[in-house]
Amino acid sequence: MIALLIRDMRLAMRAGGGFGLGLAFFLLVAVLVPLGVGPESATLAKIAPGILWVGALLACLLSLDRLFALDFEDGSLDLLVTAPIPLEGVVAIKALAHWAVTGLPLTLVAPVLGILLNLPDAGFYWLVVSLLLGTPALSMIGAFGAALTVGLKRGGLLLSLLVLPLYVPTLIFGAEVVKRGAEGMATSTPLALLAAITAGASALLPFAAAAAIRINLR
Amino acid sequence: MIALLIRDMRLAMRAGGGFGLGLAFFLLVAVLVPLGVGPESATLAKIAPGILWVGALLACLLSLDRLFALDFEDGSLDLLVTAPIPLEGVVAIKALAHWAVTGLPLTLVAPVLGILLNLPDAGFYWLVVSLLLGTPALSMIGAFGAALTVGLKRGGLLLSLLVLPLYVPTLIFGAEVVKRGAEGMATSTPLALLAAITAGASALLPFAAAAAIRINLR
Amino acid sequence: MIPDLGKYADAVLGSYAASLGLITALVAWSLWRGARIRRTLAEVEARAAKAKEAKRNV
Amino acid sequence: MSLWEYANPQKFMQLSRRVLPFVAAASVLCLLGGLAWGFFGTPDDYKQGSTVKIIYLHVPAAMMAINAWVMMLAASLVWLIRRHHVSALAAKAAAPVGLTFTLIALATGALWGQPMWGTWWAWDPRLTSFLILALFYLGYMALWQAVDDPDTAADLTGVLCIVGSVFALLSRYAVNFWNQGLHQGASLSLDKEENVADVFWFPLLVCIAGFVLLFLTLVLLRTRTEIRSRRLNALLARERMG
Amino acid sequence: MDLHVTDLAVARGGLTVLEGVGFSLLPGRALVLRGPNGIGKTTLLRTIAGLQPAVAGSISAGAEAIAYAAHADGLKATLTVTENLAFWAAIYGTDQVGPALEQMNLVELRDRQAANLSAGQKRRLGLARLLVTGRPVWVLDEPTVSLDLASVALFGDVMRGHLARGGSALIATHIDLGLEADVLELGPYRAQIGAGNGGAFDAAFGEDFA
Amino acid sequence: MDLHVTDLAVARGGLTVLEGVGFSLLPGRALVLRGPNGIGKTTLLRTIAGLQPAVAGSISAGAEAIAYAAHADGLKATLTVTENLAFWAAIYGTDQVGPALEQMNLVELRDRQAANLSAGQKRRLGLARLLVTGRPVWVLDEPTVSLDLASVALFGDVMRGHLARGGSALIATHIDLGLEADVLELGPYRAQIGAGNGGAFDAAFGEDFA
Ligand code: HEM
Ligand SMILES: Nc1ncnc2c1ncn2[C@@H]1O[C@H](COP(=O)(O)OP(=O)(O)OP(=O)(O)O)[C@@H](O)[C@H]1O
Ligand SMILES: Nc1ncnc2c1ncn2[C@@H]1O[C@H](COP(=O)(O)OP(=O)(O)OP(=O)(O)O)[C@@H](O)[C@H]1O
Ligand SMILES: [Mg+2]
Ligand SMILES: [Mg+2]
Repeated sequence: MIALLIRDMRLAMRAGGGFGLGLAFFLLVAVLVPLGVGPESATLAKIAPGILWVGALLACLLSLDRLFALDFEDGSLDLLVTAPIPLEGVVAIKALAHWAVTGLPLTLVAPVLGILLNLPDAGFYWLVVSLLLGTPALSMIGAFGAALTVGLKRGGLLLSLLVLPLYVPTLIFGAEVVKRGAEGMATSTPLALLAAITAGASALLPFAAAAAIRINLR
Repeated sequence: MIALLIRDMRLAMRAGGGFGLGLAFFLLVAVLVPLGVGPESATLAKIAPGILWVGALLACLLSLDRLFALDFEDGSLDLLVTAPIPLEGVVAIKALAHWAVTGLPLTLVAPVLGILLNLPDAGFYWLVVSLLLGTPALSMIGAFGAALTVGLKRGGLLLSLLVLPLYVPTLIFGAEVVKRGAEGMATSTPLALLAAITAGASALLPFAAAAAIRINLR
Repeated sequence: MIPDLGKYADAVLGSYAASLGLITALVAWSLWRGARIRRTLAEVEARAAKAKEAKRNV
Repeated sequence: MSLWEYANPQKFMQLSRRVLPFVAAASVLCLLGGLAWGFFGTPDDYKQGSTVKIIYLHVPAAMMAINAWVMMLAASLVWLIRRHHVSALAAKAAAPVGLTFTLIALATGALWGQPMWGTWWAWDPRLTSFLILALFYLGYMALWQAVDDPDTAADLTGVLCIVGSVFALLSRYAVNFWNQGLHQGASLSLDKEENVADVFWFPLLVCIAGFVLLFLTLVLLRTRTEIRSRRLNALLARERMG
Repeated sequence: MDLHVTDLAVARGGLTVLEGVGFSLLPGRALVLRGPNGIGKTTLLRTIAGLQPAVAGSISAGAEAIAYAAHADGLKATLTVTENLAFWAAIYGTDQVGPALEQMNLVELRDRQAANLSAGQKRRLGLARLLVTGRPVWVLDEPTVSLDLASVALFGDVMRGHLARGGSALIATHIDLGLEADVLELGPYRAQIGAGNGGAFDAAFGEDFA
Repeated sequence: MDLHVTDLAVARGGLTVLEGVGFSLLPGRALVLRGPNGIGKTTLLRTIAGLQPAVAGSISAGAEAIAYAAHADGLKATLTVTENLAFWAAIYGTDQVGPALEQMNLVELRDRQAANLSAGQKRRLGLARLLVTGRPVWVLDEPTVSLDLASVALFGDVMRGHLARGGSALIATHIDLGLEADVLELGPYRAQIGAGNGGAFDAAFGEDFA
């Protein structure tokens, strides 16, 4: 299992592995939105939590279609399914690797983009905390979506359509944490709900995703 | 040439062609942003022009990787290059077909999403006009990006990185038109610039894109 | 005939028009698709029966 | 004879052929009757004026939009557990109907909101969760479309329906939380007891019955089509092989 | 580890392609499956490997005894030969990368990225994976595609070693591997088109109900 | 339309693979290229078709005279047989879909989506495309892959018809097509690794400048 984690992370780091592209996309969204919305800092400060969360979510989403598709295309997925490790474990590990090369870096650079978007000082801490708690759920839910669409030709956009509605609760609670944090209000309720979503998704979705992969392979 | 246009549009409409997915993505962005930013209609009205333009741009972007990649994979691109029509024409036609199945529908549904985002009444007309003028540039610039990345495995995210910076001027002028229009100000300057970008991109980029394809194929 | 709807006539009539339009479209589409599938199935069914017949006679 | 017998496509075709005309007739009767009664036969509300007539479309459509999803969830579970083809196909058949009802609820709501709240759209929790419901319908239908093999498609959409239901509930809760106290006060939450008097209530009941029957009619009709389409595709595949 | 297949029917794309397939594979034996393109060899092997459910019949060996090698090799282009192999060794909990490299003549290429291998070398690496699984029953789908003669001979030696150690192998192939093996012609098991072909599907949708 | 190739050198991935290739192809003649895998047949044909520049040497016929058929068929899975063919006919400004369908025995399949064709049928459709181009010089890369014997014979007839009409053909293949054709062995033209191999690249970076 650890071998799988190492392999997936190594593949992401190697040339063409796509590490960094998610980050770059996040950065681009954070730059484009002020360009579209206009430079008033009060407006930007107000929408910063939401935009940063939406950006993180889209960046996460766009790297998802590689999650199982590459393994499917070169035949590794067949071999992994017949290997002596449970497919649920494979899914969970792959989601974890995805998080480690996407969600975690996003969390770490988010404060920089917070500066770009005039996020109030009090919000930075909560931005990092909420992303740290929430992005694992994004990876796990995304893994489920990727499992549903594995094997479909160019499933990328369909994947977005399936996954984005599932992201709604995570997004709402995540952005809410930052918004409240930035305004100095209590954040414990949304934070707890965010944690609950992550925990629930990590506990249950691997089973659904593994089932979807088995269905898709047969 | 017309045969190519018809073929591309027909392919987009057939099952799995991806028509409609761009629209769905646009809709999703328009829904997600308020969920992240919060429901206050004054804030939403302020950011609506920018968000709608960014959403249209992302929806356009995400359907780009199919533009040449599918033809490359099944070998049609080789055959098109050796066919008795100029490759510049092929690129322009394919960009046109992309616009017809992506940019045009986006323009048509944009007013509905304008309602969702509380766009001021005066802005609707300008939203449609600016998108109508600007989305052809998005398709054309995108075709150039797609030509640069054709043949790369899963070039999708890289394509985004290459193309998004090129989209910046279009985005700025496009959103500016809507913003000014919504506030009842004069829109002629950004509108003229937007038209100039579209005209320039359509006139020059086919050559650059055709060159990129030739380089990628050899 | 139509009751006086006052200043809200647009909203009320618009609602009825939109809803009935959507319902009509859905019903028409369902019927059309149903008829088309039914027709093609009959065709293919006939073809399959003929093929079976031919095989039996050989 | 067990109820599951009707999950056999042939039994289902026979039964539905007999039932369908009656259901269809009843739904037309109830819908036209209820809507005519509501439109022509009820007074204006003292507060909302004639817009109250929209209720006869809005409320039944909103109710059935949710119920259609619940029915799809049930049918998906039946398919995944008992592998009855009819239930998978019924779920597939119901999705566009549910989506249409959702769109009707949204459209009538928007048209109602313009005179009542002065805006077509507000990010009220109820409205927002309906928008999200529409997205779920879209994704579900897109997945059916995208997968070639019908059994695979049924399995995948079944899994999506179950997971989606959980997340739809979560979203509903999240949306409530998100907009709490920030926007829209009492004007939104029109209480039935408070606002809907008997004059409005009886025609509304007839309309609700009409929408339920319409849903049944359409689902039966479309399921029949789906069953035929399954057989059609099987025959074509066989032709290709032989 | 014995593999007994009884009265097996397998389906692809909703249509049964083979039915009534039965054979036994004992330790130390190899069985070659033969049949024209499209008869269902791949489908049969995938079913035996546990990747898809059987329409009817039974397979005695558990999927845990089987090492499956498909048309595709499952190699990662950006990993080196050793990294690719070590990954699968770790997954299967064995530690035989060195011997596997030697037996498939890959020692010189050990630090080469898989992307820079020729098609035949890639295939050799794919077959070396079998050696690190440590599993007794090999289920192979056209293992010698794109191998040249020398490599086919090499693979023959590896296979004989595996059989001598009490392993067994089920191989779908169009060419002669130079192995002493039983042959199963799949022609007679081709499923009849028509009645009963669709299994449970036909029971439900078979009759006319237009 | 004559095709004269003189002293041609072609490169793939920055390395010259063939050099000094020369031949003439006259109307009514077919020339078969032979050589082991990886020697550079595909590269040579792509260069002649105008898809990539030559490292050295000249090709007399303009790319406008050439109809090229690659390993891949360039078919769209969701279009029908007729739609696929009509598209290429429109691109080449000809109108010969009907005869092409007949000659490649595709009439029965005309309304079938390309996705539902077997591999051999797909290949037949790919070859029918040549007939609608109306071009004299056919440049074909392994045209008979996955065709069965009957279809190979059919293709042979089509090819003879093309030659009889004054067309010519340059064919890379491993099998015998049953055509009366000249054969060019590519072995002797394999590029020497070392001095001068990189062409312009070597001229610039070739010397030691450590
Ligand atoms: C796009 C906008 C709207 C949407 C999506 C929407 C959605 C809903 C939903 C989901 C229900 C619950 C149905 C049920 O299950 O009982 C409902 C009920 C209702 N809505 Fe709307 N609504 C919208 C706009 C409006 C507006 C503008 C009004 C009037 C001012 C309104 C008045 C009502 C009333 C009176 C009920 C019945 C209350 C009840 O039975 O609990 N709605 N709507
Ligand atoms: N998705 C599908 N839908 C319908 N039929 C399919 C599908 N995929 C494959 N088939 C058919 O199933 C049959 C069995 O395919 P399979 O791959 O098992 O053949 P095979 O014996 O392995 O052939 P080969 O020797 O070419 O590898 C073929 O006739 C093929 O046309
Ligand atoms: N991207 C690349 N970089 C470096 N070398 C390459 C690249 N692609 C191909 N080659 C090499 O170029 C040579 C010529 O390839 P080409 O495809 O022309 O061979 P071929 O004669 O057509 O072979 P086949 O008979 O298998 O079709 C091969 O030795 C191959 O290894
Ligand atoms: Mg096979
Ligand atoms: Mg070649």
